Amino acid sequence: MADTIRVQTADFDVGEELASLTARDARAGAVASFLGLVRDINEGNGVSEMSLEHYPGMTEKALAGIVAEARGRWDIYDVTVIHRIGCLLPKDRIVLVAVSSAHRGEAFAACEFIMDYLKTRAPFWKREVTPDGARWVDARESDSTAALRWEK
Amino acid sequence: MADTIRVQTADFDVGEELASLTARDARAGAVASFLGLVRDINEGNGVSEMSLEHYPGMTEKALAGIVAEARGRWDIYDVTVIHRIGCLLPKDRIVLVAVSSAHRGEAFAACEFIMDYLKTRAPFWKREVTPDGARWVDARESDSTAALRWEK
Amino acid sequence: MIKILYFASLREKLGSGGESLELPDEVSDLAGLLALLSARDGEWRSLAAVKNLKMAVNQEIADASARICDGDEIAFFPPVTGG
Amino acid sequence: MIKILYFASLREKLGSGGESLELPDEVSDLAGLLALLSARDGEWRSLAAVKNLKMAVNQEIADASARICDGDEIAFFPPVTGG
Repeated sequence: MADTIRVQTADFDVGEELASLTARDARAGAVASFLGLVRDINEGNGVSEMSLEHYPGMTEKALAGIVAEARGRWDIYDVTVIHRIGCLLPKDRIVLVAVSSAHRGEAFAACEFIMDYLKTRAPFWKREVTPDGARWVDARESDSTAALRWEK
Repeated sequence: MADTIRVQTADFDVGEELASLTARDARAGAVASFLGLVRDINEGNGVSEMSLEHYPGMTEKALAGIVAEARGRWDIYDVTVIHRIGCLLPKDRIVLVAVSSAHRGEAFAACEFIMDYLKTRAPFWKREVTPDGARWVDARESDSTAALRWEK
Repeated sequence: MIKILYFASLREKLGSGGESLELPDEVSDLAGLLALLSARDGEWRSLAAVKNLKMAVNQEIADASARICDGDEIAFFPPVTGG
Repeated sequence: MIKILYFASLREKLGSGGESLELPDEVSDLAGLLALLSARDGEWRSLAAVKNLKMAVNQEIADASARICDGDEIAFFPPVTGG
């Protein structure tokens, strides 16, 4: 049980991160993961560039709190959360969440939960450049709905 | 839309597979994936070795059918399913399922669906070596239950 | 002729990975084939009684009522445990 | 003194990433601080009216009734959009 939680401008290597997640614990039979990428289109507009701002200090605390809550809900082994900040281009990796567990049901649930809470509770903000100019990305109603279902 | 479905004795590189999955489509903002590993313990016994048998021909057809059904249910882009056969050791990779989509909800659902159906419909059989000798792994009730929830 | 395959624990138990068989005229479905094979001596007797026995016709899961005809590939196996 | 931070679209709109402020005695919660800031000229006037304005006290999400005291780090920001 050693969580990896990182906020960084540098890219990350998914294969390496998953290997390091699973290397520690031979009980882990299941790893569910999510990789988020910059899309080249959003709300109907082409996106040529994106920048990600965050709230240093609070971000790491919020992510650690979300992971701790996932641990309280599911029997999981190790967790990796990596989120990039700064300037990104279409297809660039933004976020990786990976969860190992003995069985896949818990790994999937915890991974999806962490993503849903990250989307609504971790202080990151996206700004994208489109042919119409730069704009701050609006929060999506569907993200709030996704997070709400875990309150049941 | 180009699915990768492979049954092989060789190991695979998760980072490379995910990179090749996402390289093709810049609309893909979300990749959900599942990695299954050999556990060093099962049903209370230590496992020192595992072998995987399959039904050549039917396996590939069954996997393609499961992926096609996922495509009918969710709006997903690309799918990768790789399943190893032959002799494996604890911590070895067994299976990778990865699904790309515009949004994470569909990627997660389709990935979990494919795993649940693979577990109950694709003709693979595990045999493991424990201190008490070799034994064929029994099908798990929980896998049937997991697959059944998609029938609703 | 039909081709019959046996997998995993069933293959071990029967001591056979498969066989080619001339389909008798009176056998027209999987239930009939199962009865035919179960009439053999030794471990074959228990074939029809195998718990959760799975069957496939031409690489598609099928149940006992599935029709079979000359040239078909039939398979018998225990519940799958991949993934 | 309290430390106040503004992020993302709010930072741009106010033209400020943050400030240090001597907390007046009569301000004891976030609602009070918000009223104080909204009494300034220009864009500040619209601060309290920002749709879905989020607030944090010492790096934890808080609502308008949250107590604040000397030394606290307060943040105002729009709904988050990471991931």
